[in-house]
Amino acid sequence: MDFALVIQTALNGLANGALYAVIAAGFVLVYRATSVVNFAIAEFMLIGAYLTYTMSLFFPLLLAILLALPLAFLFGVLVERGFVRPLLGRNVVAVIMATIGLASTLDGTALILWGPDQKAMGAADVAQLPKEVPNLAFSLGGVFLSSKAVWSLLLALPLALLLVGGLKYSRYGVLLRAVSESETAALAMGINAPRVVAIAWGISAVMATVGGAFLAGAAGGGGPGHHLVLLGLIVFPVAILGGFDSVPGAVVAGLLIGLIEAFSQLYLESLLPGITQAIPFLIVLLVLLFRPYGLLGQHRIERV
Amino acid sequence: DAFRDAADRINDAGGIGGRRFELVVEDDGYDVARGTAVFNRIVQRESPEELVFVYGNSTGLSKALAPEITRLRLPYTATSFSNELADPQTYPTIFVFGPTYNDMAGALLQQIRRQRGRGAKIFLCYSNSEFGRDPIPFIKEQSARLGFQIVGEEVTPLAIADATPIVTKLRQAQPDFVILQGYVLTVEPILVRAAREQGIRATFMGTYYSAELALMQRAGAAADGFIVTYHNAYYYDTTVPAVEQIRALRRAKGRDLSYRTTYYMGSWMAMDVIAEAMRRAAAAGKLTRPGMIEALEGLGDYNAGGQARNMRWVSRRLPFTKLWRANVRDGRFDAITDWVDGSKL
Amino acid sequence: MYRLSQSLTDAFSRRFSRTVREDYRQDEAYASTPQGRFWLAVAIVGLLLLPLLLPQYPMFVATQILVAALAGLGLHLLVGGAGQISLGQAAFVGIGAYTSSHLSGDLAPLGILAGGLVAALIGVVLGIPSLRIKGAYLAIATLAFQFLADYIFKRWTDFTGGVAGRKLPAEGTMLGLSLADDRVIFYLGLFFAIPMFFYAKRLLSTRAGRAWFAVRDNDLSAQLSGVDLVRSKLTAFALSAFYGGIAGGILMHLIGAVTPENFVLSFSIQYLAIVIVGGAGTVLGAVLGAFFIVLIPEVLSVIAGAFGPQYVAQLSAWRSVAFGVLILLFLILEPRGLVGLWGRIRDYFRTWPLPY
Amino acid sequence: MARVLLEAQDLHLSFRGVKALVGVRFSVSEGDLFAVIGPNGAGKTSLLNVLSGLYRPQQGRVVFLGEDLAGQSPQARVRKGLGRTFQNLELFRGMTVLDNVKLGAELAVGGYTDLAPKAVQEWKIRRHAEEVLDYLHLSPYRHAPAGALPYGLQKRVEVARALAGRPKLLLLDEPMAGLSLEEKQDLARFLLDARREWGVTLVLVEHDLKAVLELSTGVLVMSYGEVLYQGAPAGVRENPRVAEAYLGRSA
Amino acid sequence: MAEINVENLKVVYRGVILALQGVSLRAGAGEAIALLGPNGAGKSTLVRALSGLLPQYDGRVLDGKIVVNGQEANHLPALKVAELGLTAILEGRPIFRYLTVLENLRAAAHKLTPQRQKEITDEIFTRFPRLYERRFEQGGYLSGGEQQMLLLGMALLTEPRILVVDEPSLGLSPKLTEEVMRVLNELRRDKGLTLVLVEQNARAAFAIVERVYVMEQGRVVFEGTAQEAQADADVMEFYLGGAVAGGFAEAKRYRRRKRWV
Ligand SMILES: Nc1ncnc2c1ncn2[C@@H]1O[C@H](COP(=O)(O)OP(=O)(O)OP(=O)(O)O)[C@@H](O)[C@H]1O
Ligand SMILES: Nc1ncnc2c1ncn2[C@@H]1O[C@H](COP(=O)(O)OP(=O)(O)OP(=O)(O)O)[C@@H](O)[C@H]1O
Ligand SMILES: [Mg+2]
Ligand SMILES: [Mg+2]
Repeated sequence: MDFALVIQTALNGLANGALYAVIAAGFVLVYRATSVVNFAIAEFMLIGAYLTYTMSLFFPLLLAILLALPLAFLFGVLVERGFVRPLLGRNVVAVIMATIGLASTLDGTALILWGPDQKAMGAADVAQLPKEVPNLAFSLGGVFLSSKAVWSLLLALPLALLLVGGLKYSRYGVLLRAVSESETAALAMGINAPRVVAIAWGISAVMATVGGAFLAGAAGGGGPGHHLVLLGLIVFPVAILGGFDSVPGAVVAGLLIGLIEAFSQLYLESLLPGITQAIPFLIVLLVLLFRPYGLLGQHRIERV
Repeated sequence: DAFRDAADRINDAGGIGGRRFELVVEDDGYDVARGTAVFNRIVQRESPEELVFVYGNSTGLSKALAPEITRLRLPYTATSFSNELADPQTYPTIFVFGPTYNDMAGALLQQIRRQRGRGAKIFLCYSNSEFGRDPIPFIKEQSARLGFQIVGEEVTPLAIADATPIVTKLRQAQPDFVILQGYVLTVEPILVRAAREQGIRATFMGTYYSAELALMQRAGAAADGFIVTYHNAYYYDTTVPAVEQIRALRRAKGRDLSYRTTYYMGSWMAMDVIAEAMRRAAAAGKLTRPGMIEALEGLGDYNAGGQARNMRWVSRRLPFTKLWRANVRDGRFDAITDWVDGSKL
Repeated sequence: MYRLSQSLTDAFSRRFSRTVREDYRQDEAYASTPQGRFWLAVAIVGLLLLPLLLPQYPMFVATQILVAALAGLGLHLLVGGAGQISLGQAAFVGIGAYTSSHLSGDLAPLGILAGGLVAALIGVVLGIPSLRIKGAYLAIATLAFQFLADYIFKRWTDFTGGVAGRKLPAEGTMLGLSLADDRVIFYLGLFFAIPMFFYAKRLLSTRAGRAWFAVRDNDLSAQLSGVDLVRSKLTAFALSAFYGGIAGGILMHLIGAVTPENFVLSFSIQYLAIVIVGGAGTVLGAVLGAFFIVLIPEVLSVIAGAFGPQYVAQLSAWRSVAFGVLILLFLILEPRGLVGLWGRIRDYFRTWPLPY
Repeated sequence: MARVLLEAQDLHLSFRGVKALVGVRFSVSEGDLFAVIGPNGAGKTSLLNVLSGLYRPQQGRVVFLGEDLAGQSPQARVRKGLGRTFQNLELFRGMTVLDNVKLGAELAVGGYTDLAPKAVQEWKIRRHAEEVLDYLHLSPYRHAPAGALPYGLQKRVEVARALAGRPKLLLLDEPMAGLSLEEKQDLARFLLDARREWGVTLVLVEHDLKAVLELSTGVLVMSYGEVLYQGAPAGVRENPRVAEAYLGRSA
Repeated sequence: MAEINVENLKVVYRGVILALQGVSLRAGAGEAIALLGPNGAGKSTLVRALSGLLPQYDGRVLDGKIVVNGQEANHLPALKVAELGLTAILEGRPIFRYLTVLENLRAAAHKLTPQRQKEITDEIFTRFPRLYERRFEQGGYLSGGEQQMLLLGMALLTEPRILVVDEPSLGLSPKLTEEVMRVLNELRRDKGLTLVLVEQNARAAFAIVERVYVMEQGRVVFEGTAQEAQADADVMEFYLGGAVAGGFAEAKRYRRRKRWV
């Protein structure tokens, strides 16, 4: 076995995994705060990426990403206020369906606003070349890491870890979990539940934007297009593997799935074409059968 | 857009045989069931005698519609260059307005033979879809015949997040040529970028759906030298009469004059040809479905304002295409061959 | 004081007991009043006569509605009944379609039935994880199932024809009737659908339904009331898949071909939308929901068509917006769906002018 | 001497260090109204959970009608005639009162294969359910969703659901909590009648000492999982350990 | 000035079920009142209305006034009501089941300084040693009574000036009931807390309150001081188990409740 190849594949898997991790962490955060499975998470990525794209028409790319974040936060809060709040406390089916409806709406809206074809970051016209962040690609003894990979590891991973830390060590963590269980009870204790929830949605949108902009290729040409929605589906396997209600779990699982994908593409794909796409979902079924609470998920309380 | 423009031009020129040319457009969102429904609705609504041509989209839809089309003996084409459709035995009324994927691949292989000759090392990368898989057996078979070596093969989803695993394989395989098939510029830019970043020197090649300027826009400098097949004219190629016609029409209607896609050009071409066939059928007093088929078959050297070589159907397709090389500095594809017949290897 | 309590009790009965019926047998029947029976008969006769009145294309749409209603109804048994969410109904429709595509011609009804049975069998397999997980977890598990099914549809070329799918012979006949005729397919559909609708209604109001509702509301205490959780959940999954499979068989004959695109996630979502929009809780809801969801695109394209072809290009975008907004509106404003809307209108007039 | 219906032999149960049951043993004979009392967290609910099969004891056996119940699922136990109500309401909130009770009634009347509905059987179930509803004065609410009823009525529906299954032994977890005195008396009446008319044996967990002492035929007092006292109700107040752990100064 | 004034309050659920039909009551600053009544009388509804949580139960104030601390609070959202210093302990043991006992307390104490939080938490643990033993357990695994103690502890950590408690003794052993009543009484004495106590255990409640309201069918049917209540024959019979009624075993068969006039 080629050792350098293995290391390189691992690093690239991790880089991609970091993007999955950051998106899934935000997704799980929302689940923790509101018990809502946000089936529109892929559309959050899409909108985030398009916001970044739009900003990049006017500003350098790095700045554009930074400027897109507050907008994304606002977007998350608005979604929460408009569509999630009226449905809190309803049964799971209704809420899941609502986010699916939201996904469909956002999909259509993005299509109408930005058109059907893929965009290139910072290029309004086909004649222009895309803008790019500084090239950080490097190669070391046969191991090569692309610029995009370096940027993902550099930006997304710390962001995900920041969220994990914040939840664990700040007072907000406990409040968030309290609110997630019962808003009524939280309100009765004078906890500002609406605000806690809105912030969680906002953060989730921000994380989806970072993940989305990078997956769409912010750090390496390319740009948002509707295929992003397909890539976004990976969030569900990641969340399940991590334990679904565990933000640290999501981060670990994101990295893990990134690795698995990279190696499967390297070794399995030629034997069973299409398998790399199916593997995450196979993992889901296996996890749910043998370890329903994933890597770090919480056990459900059942007592009478 | 293209359909509307073309229809406007035909009607501005007085319609066909004195009758207005009417375009019925329905959208199916690339969904076969809906497409079938829409088709049925059109057939219902338009009296079938006046409906003389249908333009569909995906291969799947075309197949679902095939029995009905055959029954109605309805001339049909689609934005699919699947080999299967271009078979007059199974689908007697389907025309493919261009080369099939096999022909396109054939043209690429000819180019490889020209550039490298026997012993050329080829890497295949295609999507796990019907569209992606279509010409693969043909390529393998012909490569064996021509003495090329397939040094690697990669099947991917239609969209990928990261091309590094593929590039890694490229590095191991050290191919001279990489043929990409079955993407709509979702994978090509990511792949060539990653490959150039990592110092892969191979020549990348793609077929019709890669032959769009957006390739350069998304891949930047890395796209330079990418070879594609394309069988119509580019919008910037003002030496072609059809382009002039389009520009004139759009200027007259006050429509935006910026770049039009290859899809636009292809659709325009198809409409132009269909209108011409209708004119001839009308002139012969046979503006009916069988009459249409006859007229289409008899178009001969008609070349749609330079957008096609001619209309000499080879089993209901036009196997001619040109090869183009991406030129990032000028932001365009430069033709590197004249018309080549992809079916002749 | 006494009068007051009386009026409170009355308020309860007004809301919850419809009319007080003399005898339990009446209360338990399908349509207990003569009017009810009358309208039911009218509806069935109407359905049977429909193909004689309408031309081909509307019949095509009508059959589509029938298919959607059947698949939606199956899902309704699972979601509205047992409270188990599934995002994999389209996969079952697909299983039914592929299976029945191997038995066409005179054997078409048998093929459809076989499709239902195979789907039911696989439904049981999918039900197994539901014994350990619920709610959101289950939703994701079924999502995974949906993707894996898609993978298999595309890969198992011998059975499914791979990405290219399978095609029925153009000139297929059944008992001398052309299978290309949408009216024939409609009757074929009705042949399955009518009994299945009554059966579903019956089930929901009897033992199986009670057990499902119990599992939905509180599975722990359901066990302690003697409900066999395993059996109850698995039957719900199997039945739901069976309904989906049958729908798939009919759909296959309607289109005349099977390709994987017809069984992707967006269709699963559409079936779920049927349940929601129709109103979780009743069989009628599935029918109304199917009507609604199938007709939205039709109506939209008529509207877009009226504005001219340039709008058609954006139609699919507008369609997803309309679809999404509709679902959201229903969820937010009328959680009980179309059925609830109807009920509310009725209640309003019944209690008008004294709503309290 | 009446037949012994239920026997608990040396039950042990603990959760990550918390001892919920420590060598609990007792037996209940047919016709008894056996009361279990004890301070909060003593393990009373856990005891019922062990009896009805929700918790598996680490040690000990439960014998019901002469048969060892080890390894039997909760629903199997219910079918054998071991009914149960809950401390926190566990009704099927979205179902009507009638359906709740019908579900229980299936146990008594006998069901049918659930995929083949039988009208005759269904009517029998209905009749039986109505009888119980009538008996507990719940008829006016039969079509109301159970979740919308006031707390006290919900408790009564729960009793109705359990009684409709005609259990041989009914485990009641604090059925009187949250009821006013008058309602407690009503409920007591229902329970006593059920015992007399239908021959249901009762195990009652309850904090209302007065009710327990007046109603029960035998009392088990628990604290921290251990049995403090077992015997006639009359002896409860006299026992100093009980007074210390359970009653507080007022005793 | 922590007082509650309710005037002619009417509440409906789901737009049709009239649960309160004109209730008026008053608790002056530092005063304790008890609220009695059979099931469905509307006691919990009143608690929900006071705490601004009716919308969460699909209910709404139809008519009438609630005045808390001189400020009208009919339509104030729950958060604003909480800011007025009113804390409600709701029916149904609404603790956070997935948080540990300590985290539950921490969540409730979100407004306090760590210092203050520690003080009060310590006090709670000395009063309820059982809670201390189970402090790292998730709330959902606690026994019914333990949850009730936790809930009371959480309410204390919000430092309320007005405490509205819905059946605090529900499911508590006699000893703990007594403890809870003592805590409430001491709070009132030491901190001048205004207390609204919904309670079925009339005897325990009467010991610590000044005035008593009895509700029936959404109305107040009796109002008086604790002494007056104990003297009233009906209250005696229905809530205290007075001389009129026998014990449980002899209770008259299905007595229909005598209606208050
Ligand atoms: N599933 C469980 N996991 C962990 N601890 C548990 C579990 N079930 C019960 N316990 C603990 O066991 C002890 C006994 O609980 P149980 O519910 O049996 O008490 P109880 O006697 O019913 O009390 P109460 O009168 O307050 O209802 C409690 O301390 C409780 O926290
Ligand atoms: N969420 C709700 N939806 C509909 N009706 C409700 C709701 N909550 C309470 N009710 C109705 O309001 C009336 C009063 O109920 P409430 O819970 O206030 O009574 P309560 O006095 O607290 O009784 P209990 O002693 O049983 O707790 C009852 O008739 C009840 O059915
Ligand atoms: Mg208990
Ligand atoms: Mg109450």
